[in-house]
Amino acid sequence: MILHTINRSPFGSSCLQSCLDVAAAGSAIILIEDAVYAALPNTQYTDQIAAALGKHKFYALDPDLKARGIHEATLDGIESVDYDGFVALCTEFSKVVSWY
Amino acid sequence: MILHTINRSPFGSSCLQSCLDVAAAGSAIILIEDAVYAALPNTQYTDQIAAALGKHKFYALDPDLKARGIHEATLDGIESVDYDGFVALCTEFSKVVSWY
Amino acid sequence: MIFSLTVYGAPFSNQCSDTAYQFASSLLKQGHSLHRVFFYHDGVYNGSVLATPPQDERNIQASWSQLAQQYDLDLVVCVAAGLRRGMLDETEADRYEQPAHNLASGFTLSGLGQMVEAAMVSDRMITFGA
Amino acid sequence: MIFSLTVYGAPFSNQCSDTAYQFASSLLKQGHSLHRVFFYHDGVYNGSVLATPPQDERNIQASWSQLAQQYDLDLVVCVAAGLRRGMLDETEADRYEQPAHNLASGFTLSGLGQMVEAAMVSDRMITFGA
Amino acid sequence: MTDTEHKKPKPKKLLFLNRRAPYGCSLPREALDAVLMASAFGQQVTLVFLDDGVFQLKKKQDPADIEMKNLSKTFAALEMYGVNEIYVEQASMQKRGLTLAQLLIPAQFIATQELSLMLEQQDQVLSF
Amino acid sequence: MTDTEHKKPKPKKLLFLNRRAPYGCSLPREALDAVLMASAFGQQVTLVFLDDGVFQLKKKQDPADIEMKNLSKTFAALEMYGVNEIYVEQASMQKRGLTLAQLLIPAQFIATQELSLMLEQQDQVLSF
Repeated sequence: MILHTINRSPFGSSCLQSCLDVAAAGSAIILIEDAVYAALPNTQYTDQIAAALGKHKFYALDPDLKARGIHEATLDGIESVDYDGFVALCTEFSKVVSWY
Repeated sequence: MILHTINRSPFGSSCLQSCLDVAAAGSAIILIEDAVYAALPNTQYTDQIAAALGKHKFYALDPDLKARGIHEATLDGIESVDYDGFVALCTEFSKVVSWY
Repeated sequence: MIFSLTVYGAPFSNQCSDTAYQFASSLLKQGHSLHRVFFYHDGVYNGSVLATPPQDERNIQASWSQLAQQYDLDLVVCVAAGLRRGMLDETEADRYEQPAHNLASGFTLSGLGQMVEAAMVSDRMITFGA
Repeated sequence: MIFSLTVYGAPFSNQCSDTAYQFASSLLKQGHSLHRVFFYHDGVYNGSVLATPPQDERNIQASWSQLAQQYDLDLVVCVAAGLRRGMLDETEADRYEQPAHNLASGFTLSGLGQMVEAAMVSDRMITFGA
Repeated sequence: MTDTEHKKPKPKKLLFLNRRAPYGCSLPREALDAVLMASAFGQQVTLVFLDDGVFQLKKKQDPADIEMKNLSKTFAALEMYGVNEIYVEQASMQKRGLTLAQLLIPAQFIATQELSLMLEQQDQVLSF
Repeated sequence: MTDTEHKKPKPKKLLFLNRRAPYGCSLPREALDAVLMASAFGQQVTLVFLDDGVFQLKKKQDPADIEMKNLSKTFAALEMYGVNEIYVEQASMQKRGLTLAQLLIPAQFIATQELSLMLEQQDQVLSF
């Protein structure tokens, strides 16, 4: 299965939407850089992400959440990982596809 | 009144949407670079642009339309201008606001 | 009418440098005045004399330098943004003991004050963003 | 496991260079192998030795060069993308009669074949886009 | 009035329109440098945060792990520089689930239509 | 079989995922250079155009007035280089009002779900 990375904010770019459309059930998604804003609760995109949580395992890069001041309250079901965890995920999945 | 410039494709970026939200009635909008794709007929955004044509005068930069092979069929009501026309518009309106 | 332009994108990678250049050429041909072009963010790369595109491709830096000579333009590369990105003139290269400098003729390194001053004295300040 | 990375964004301007660097450091610390980092598009600017950030800020080029020395890395700046953007080593500067060169130690200029080869021999090829 | 004062140009109304999230790209930080400079030049500066730009003012930013400088400190300095006209667009905040209490400096809500009017009243609008 | 052939690594399945419109940014052109190189290296290349990437194949491109090189010519050369696996995502085309007849080279429609499967079957996916 594939690990998808997304690095753009869902509010400004269609990246997340495209990734969600194309990612097969069971593939995982890691939010990095500005894409970590997709992990916020109570936003325009929360319902969509929450729905996708049943189809994909979601991760968010913790250093990016922290930098942006949003690490304390992210959506349930999105797991924080550090750079080591990001690398580990890349080894666990058979391939990495980047959306930017 | 303001002349707004937009240079991003409406399909990938929220630029056009933000500009349409904020631009006052009577202000003009010029589509440049990848934003000229907003001038295409029969797209996801055609209705929205067509509706906005009543509120704003729309222009599209002809060299950018030509480069992308879409100068032959653009939405009615969007006027093509060359770089000289773009400069002229900047003098006719009292201010230029860029969306990118 | 007095124009000033700001350019934020890297040449070749992003079209905004091209558009800004075409816009500048057009306004000058029409007899308007171009007070300053201020290169900021990745726009600073427009001033690299080391840009070496293939012969049959446009050279944006060379086009700017030529336009500057023809119309006596003030092409300013922001010094703070430029230093971070490796855009140096001889003075800055010496000051920071760097092995080379790469700012093309026709461009000058200067501070953000030049951007604010341009906004103050120009009738139209136009941002070419990336 | 054998990794290769591609980096497409300019340093400082876009976070992707930072993320790629942190990712590279982490995978090396974990004992994985990094076959190559290929800098393409605006990523080529990562190799500029002239980058002169303030003392209290990160210097991405210097970080890459240091990592390259520590782990004997292959940091490749695409020569075609680099030439267009003014990234030259001594050989290319001589060839094109340019007044200076700016490629930092630890980086080499080479062709796109290096990107393809990396995709062929690596277990994971990861794009850090801008 | 001295001669020097006579020669001083009238302050201009400059509005900085900030639409980008912090850290992913360096524009927010470069915009802030420009704002401080405009204020130092005695211009009438207005700062507006729209779209992802509102994230620049989120509390509790800590970019130590990504080795960048904290933008928050510079925002805190704005008042000292006499920059008091700071607005966040209301719809942008709502779409992102943000409230004024979550912002690191006092900012005023501005409605989309008010922003339209405000843009018209400026001498120049600088987009970042 | 000669020794040289023994040493040759097996061709890899490389998929190039193109999501950007042409001319506004140089990624499409740089992607194309990489595709030609991968093909020259004897790899199994698949080219997929998704989102604004489908605009790269629009007929009648003429960037003379913006002083850039026409991408169309290089696309026309793909067949000569043996690159035949060229797909445009159907939904992306529809959202943009494009039909296959408007494209400058023969390309096949691919449905979103087929693309999901295709990605899984590759050795590497290179995004542009």
